[in-house]
Amino acid sequence: MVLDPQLVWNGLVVGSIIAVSALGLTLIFGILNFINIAYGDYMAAGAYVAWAVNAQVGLPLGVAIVAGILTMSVGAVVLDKIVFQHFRTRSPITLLIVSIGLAFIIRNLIRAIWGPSGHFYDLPMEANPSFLGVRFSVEQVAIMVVSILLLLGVYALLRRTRIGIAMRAASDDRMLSRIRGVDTEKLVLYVWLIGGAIAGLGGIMLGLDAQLRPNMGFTALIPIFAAVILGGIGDPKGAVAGGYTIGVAQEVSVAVIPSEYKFGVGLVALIVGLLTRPDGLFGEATR
Amino acid sequence: MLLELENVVSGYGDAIIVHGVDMEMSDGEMVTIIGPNGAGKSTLLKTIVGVVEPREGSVVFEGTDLAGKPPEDIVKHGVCYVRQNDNIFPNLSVMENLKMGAWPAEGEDWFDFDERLEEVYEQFPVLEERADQRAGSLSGGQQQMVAMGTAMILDPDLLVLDEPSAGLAPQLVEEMFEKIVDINDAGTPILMVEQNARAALKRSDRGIVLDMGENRFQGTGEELLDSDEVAELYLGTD
Amino acid sequence: MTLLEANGLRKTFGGIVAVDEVSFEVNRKEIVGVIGPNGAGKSTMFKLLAGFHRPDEGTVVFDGEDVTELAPNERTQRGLVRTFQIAQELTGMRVMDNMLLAAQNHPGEKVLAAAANTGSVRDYESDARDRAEELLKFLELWDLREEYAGNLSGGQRKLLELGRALMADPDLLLLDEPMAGVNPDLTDRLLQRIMDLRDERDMTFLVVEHDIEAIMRISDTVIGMHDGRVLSKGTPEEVQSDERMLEAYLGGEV
Amino acid sequence: MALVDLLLVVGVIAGVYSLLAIGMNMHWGDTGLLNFAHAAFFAVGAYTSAILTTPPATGDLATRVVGFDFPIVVGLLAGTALAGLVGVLIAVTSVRLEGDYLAMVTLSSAELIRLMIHNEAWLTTGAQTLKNIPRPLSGVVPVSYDIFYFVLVWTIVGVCYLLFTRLSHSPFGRVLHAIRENDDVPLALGKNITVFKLKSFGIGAAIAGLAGGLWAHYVYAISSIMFLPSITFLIWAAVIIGGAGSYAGAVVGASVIVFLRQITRFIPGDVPFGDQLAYIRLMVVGAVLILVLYYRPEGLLGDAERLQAGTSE
Amino acid sequence: SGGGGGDGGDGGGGGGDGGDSILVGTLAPFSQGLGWVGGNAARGRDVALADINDAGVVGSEVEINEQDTETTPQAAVSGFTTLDQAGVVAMLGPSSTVMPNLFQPIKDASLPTLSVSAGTTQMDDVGGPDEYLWRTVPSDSIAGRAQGQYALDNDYTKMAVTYKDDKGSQSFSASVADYFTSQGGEQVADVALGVNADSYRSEIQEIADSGADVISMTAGTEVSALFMRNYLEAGLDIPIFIGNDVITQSFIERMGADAMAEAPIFGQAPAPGPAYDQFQQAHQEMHGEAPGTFSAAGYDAMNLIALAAQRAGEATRQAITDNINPVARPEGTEVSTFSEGKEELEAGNEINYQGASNPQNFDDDGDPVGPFSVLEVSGGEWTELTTFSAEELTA
Ligand SMILES: Nc1ncnc2c1ncn2[C@@H]1O[C@H](COP(=O)(O)OP(=O)(O)OP(=O)(O)O)[C@@H](O)[C@H]1O
Ligand SMILES: Nc1ncnc2c1ncn2[C@@H]1O[C@H](COP(=O)(O)OP(=O)(O)OP(=O)(O)O)[C@@H](O)[C@H]1O
Ligand SMILES: [Mg+2]
Ligand SMILES: [Mg+2]
Repeated sequence: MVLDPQLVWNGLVVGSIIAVSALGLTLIFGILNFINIAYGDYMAAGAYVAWAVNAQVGLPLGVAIVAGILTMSVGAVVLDKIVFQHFRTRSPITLLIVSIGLAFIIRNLIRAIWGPSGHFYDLPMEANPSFLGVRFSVEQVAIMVVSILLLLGVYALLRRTRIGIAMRAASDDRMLSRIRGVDTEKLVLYVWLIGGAIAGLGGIMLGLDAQLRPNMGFTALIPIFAAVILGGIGDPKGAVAGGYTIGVAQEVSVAVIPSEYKFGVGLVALIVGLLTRPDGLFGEATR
Repeated sequence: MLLELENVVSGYGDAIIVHGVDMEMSDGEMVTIIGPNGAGKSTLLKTIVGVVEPREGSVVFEGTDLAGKPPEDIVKHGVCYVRQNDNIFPNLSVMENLKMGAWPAEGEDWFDFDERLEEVYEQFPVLEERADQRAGSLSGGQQQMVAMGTAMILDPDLLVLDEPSAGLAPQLVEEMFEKIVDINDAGTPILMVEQNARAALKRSDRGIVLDMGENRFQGTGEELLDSDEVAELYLGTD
Repeated sequence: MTLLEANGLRKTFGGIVAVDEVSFEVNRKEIVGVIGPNGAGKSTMFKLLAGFHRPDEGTVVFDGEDVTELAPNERTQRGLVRTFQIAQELTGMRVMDNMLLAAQNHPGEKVLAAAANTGSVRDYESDARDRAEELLKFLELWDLREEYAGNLSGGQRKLLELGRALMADPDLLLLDEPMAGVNPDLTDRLLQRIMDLRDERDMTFLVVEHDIEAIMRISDTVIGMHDGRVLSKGTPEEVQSDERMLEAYLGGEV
Repeated sequence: MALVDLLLVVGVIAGVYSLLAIGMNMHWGDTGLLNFAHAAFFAVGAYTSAILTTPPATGDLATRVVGFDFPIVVGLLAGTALAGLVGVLIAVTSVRLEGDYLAMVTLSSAELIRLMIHNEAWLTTGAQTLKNIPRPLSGVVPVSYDIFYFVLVWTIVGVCYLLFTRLSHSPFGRVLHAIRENDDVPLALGKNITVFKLKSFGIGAAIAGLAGGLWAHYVYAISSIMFLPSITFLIWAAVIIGGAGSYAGAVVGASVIVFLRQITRFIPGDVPFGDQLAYIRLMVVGAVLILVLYYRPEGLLGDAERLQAGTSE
Repeated sequence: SGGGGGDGGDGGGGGGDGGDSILVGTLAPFSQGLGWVGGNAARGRDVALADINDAGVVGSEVEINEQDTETTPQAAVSGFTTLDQAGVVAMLGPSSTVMPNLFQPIKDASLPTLSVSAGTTQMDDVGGPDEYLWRTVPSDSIAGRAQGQYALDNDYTKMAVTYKDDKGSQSFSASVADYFTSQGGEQVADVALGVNADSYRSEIQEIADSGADVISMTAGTEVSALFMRNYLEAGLDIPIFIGNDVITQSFIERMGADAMAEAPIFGQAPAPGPAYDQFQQAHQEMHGEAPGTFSAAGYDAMNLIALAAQRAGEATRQAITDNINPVARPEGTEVSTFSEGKEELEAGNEINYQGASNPQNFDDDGDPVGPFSVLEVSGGEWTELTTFSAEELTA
């Protein structure tokens, strides 16, 4: 079978969004060591704030995007102070359950404020240009470029900077890193700032390419987690590679299997990947 | 007085482990704490470095009361600590572990990481060989060396060691004690807990025997070694 | 006579050769000490013997049977039991339960028997408790029997680790640095106990230990390792006076 | 209908969720396995029993060609067994994975199973509802049917509670606990940890399957959207709120969650923001969950001491 | 658009507190998958309620107890039981998703129920007074014919059918396809749309590759919006039919009126009932927005319940059940609001309620049959192209 280039392109776009979101998640996951179910709802919140600024207040999309990202960056820190901080010494599974509670609250708050039905950003609705037989939109190109830049930036942050090393150290053993003099609370703050911003960005990308729904982030979670796990927890380059793998696999599969099993493809990719490469695509999982 | 503990009481949850310990250390001294398993030695050290918060009493270091301060602050006062178990970051490379040791000082102009690194490598050449290996995959003794190296890299004002010789080959035990003595001679005061009691006491200025969370005996290293009572109760047959 | 046989064991990690061409035999009722510098490959060899690593080359023969392909638990069931160098306590289980866990062939570990709580389960359990009590008293952990293992001090954990292994009633016990961090007084009594177990219960021991005095005192045979290889093997006196060993390990002084 | 009838219906739901939580507690509380496939086991039990006890579907959109009309007992037993088997199958591939990885694989497997149920219409009626599921002894019981079913479900909960508590305190449970704490240790002590994990997974999944069967035969009709991952999350919340490791806690946790959701149904519509009532209800549920965990770290009936062991430094 | 239920204090209400008031339940999805349905229906209901409470039903006020099904059967069962326990005399609301779980409980509780959104063909042979069950929206099996017929009339022969991968949409698509192929058309693709997907581009590609000359797409508002966005992006010139869920003003606004007008997009929806214009105006006044999908059905259901009670002279479950068909079916004076109906009834006349969504002439299974329209967007509004009468569709 010849790969349809359009399907591959579609997959790359979906993959980019998964990859960016997975990057933020793997960062938070890496240091805080728990599965943050509310992450998807952070994404949604970022997307909705940007939408409100764009469509309701009427500011240009660029401004709206920045506003959405900043809000979630700060928002993630605030939520940490209000909620997660009080559970710092608890087991990861308790934190997971707490995040389920938080996810419930955020998602329904979004519904209460912006209603249950979906929205689009204020973009013209028209046929996309095509290049060599592949249709693409400007937003899609931007999404791909940003996702690659972000990967490089985060990778450099973790491997090259001392903050990055400290983040990984703290995820290994929080008390020991305090003994070494690391103010882990400050570290956690940075991680939320960065992770929250990336979540917001991921949500906005999703909204740009698809649509805003109150549960848009929650339903994106499974492929995002799959990407994180497939890439190896705590390995940013793995998360990105995992994101692309799952995105492309999902979209390309439509040509060969019934589309209702599209979601299943990513999951199967994950399961197979895990069973054959338990330390992630690059074998650099921190756990 | 460099370090002054007064009536320190601490423990975990409902259990009080250290029942009012008084202790003093002057600058430049090397002090060894010995005692049976479960006596509260590690707990006392943890209390000094802020890992466990004292319930009562004061821990005055260079004139500042450290009681109640978190460990990340205490290390900035120059107190470096090597704990008994789990004393490395297993998923970081050896080099990254060493970098973590230098955390509070990195970027300070008085601190030269490369120079300190040289000194650590000199003492533990295997660390240089294995600089990029995941620390968790090192042998038990190698891990202990990483931990020591990490604590030494800061050139601390007080080095607190919980059983530094545990798991080291005899040759290295000797070298380790020699190194500790060297560090001490170069002016760094050392407070350590050791089960290798004779070797440690032999080299220490003073020794303290801790039992059931209280200090039972204090004295110079020789005094303790010579005491029949201490020998019988804590040192075993020779 | 021969209980354990290592034939040409080799194990590498990436480029690091941790164990190389290691062959030796351990006789029944023998205490074999293993010494060697840090990183010599002692623990790795232990893991090969206990089945926690698969060798790249070589075989392990226990009690006449080639056990190289067997999983750790299968070796334990045959009487080959190990301890961990870094104590692996079961944090959230009480000291007593840590001990009882080690009982072998417990009928109550079958779901149906456990659900029915049959008489044989109860009998077996109470016998196990009696044995655990005796061991805990000896190790001075009896008062802590209802304590969670995570709350023990470093040395107490090592003792529990040892107690658990003894509880499994092994034919051959592999001890990885059992004395590290145990106070000298207790160390003496542990050593005595090991010798008693050999004499009275016909147990065999393979002990890695850096406490050279202890090793020399209890071992019938000593194996000296260096760089993954067996450098020297013989009576304690022979190994102690082996030039290469002196240089590599003992640092000239003892 | 009197309040007591409402309580009976809610009680039946609480009983079914309690069974789910009991199964989950064996996985997590006893064995430390992060199972996120519970909704799938629930679904397998429900669908198996439903397919076995109904005739093939007829009428429009009736794509289901499989159906047996067997007695309900057969359905329940088969559902229990098949759910256990599916549990073991999922576990075979993945129990050697650790923590979060296991969580993801099980969550993914559960979604795959749900996708299959949703799309293999010949077997399950697919996206359409599988309806007309019979109720056991319907029309025969002398008391109100809800009383009968309430007693039936809670008797089963009671039996399972006793059985699982006994298992947990038995030598079998001891090995599971050891696996939970550090699986190298039981391995070194001669336990075949893979087999123990499979047993734990299978037994817990089987109970979830039984819960599925009981649920299917109570609600007349089932469809794939009843088995979303949110059920799994809810059961996790129940186990954690009740106190991991405690079977009484699992039952209490499940009941608390079910009743909490029910109570929020009584929030009158004319409160401020009544327009947003549906959302506020769910927000309240989320907030209560967080608060319970904050004020009772070990859960309502969990063992605080165990939770603290070795962590106070 | 806003969220849920009642306005001005007339919505909601605790259980069974009024000796004087008549308690009517609303059990609908207010959250999760079909969360948008409940709000729309409740707003329509409240328009009827204002008129009903002005006039009074058998001398009392109607109060509403609203319960959320969360679009899942689990929650629907406890919501239903909550309403039953609260003592409601009738209930409106539930969607296809949860209906089969409620058939028996409704019968057991003898609680007359009018679904306002369940088009599923699984309900075709259930309903009527013996089962205490009606619906105020027509069955998909009838609706599907309108679409199929229009396509055939315009000489389309190869149809790609695509639908949201859930029960309701699948049911609708199946009836379109069945009719289309039974009349000689060919179905060239059958593409399910995953419910929470973030792109349907690959599915559209698949449809384009199938050689279809017409597409029938049925999905709720969310999936439809994204699908249509991807359809517009792709610049296909294959005409497309979209379902009645999205034949609303807000959908046009969301997609952009120009884009909707330029592309070959056809809508298909029940032709508005005789009272639609009047309802629409009242809705606009009360809520400041145009009615959404199922709002008119909610309005009709509320009116029918109140009229049935009025005709019976008492507001009990059985009395309402026995009087729904008499007030809804032909014979009698045609009325389109509660107050009109009450007047006629008090004058001793029989009535025939003519609804806003539909004439509401129930068949023996409690299903309404009515005309369907095919529409397209022009001038920023849905404009009727043709209408098939009830007779044509049931022939
Ligand atoms: N999993 C692993 N991955 C990579 N290298 C390893 C691994 N395990 C052991 N090694 C290396 O193999 C060598 C032998 O290690 P081993 O643990 O057997 O030493 P040892 O003799 O027990 O030392 P010690 O007395 O310090 O415990 C060491 O250099 C160690 O770094
Ligand atoms: N985290 C903890 N929680 C509760 N109790 C603890 C904890 N850590 C230690 N203990 C208890 O405190 C007592 C003293 O422990 P500590 O670690 O200070 O002993 P130690 O003197 O260092 O012994 P060792 O030489 O064996 O390391 C022990 O009885 C131990 O059981
Ligand atoms: Mg200690
Ligand atoms: Mg070793």
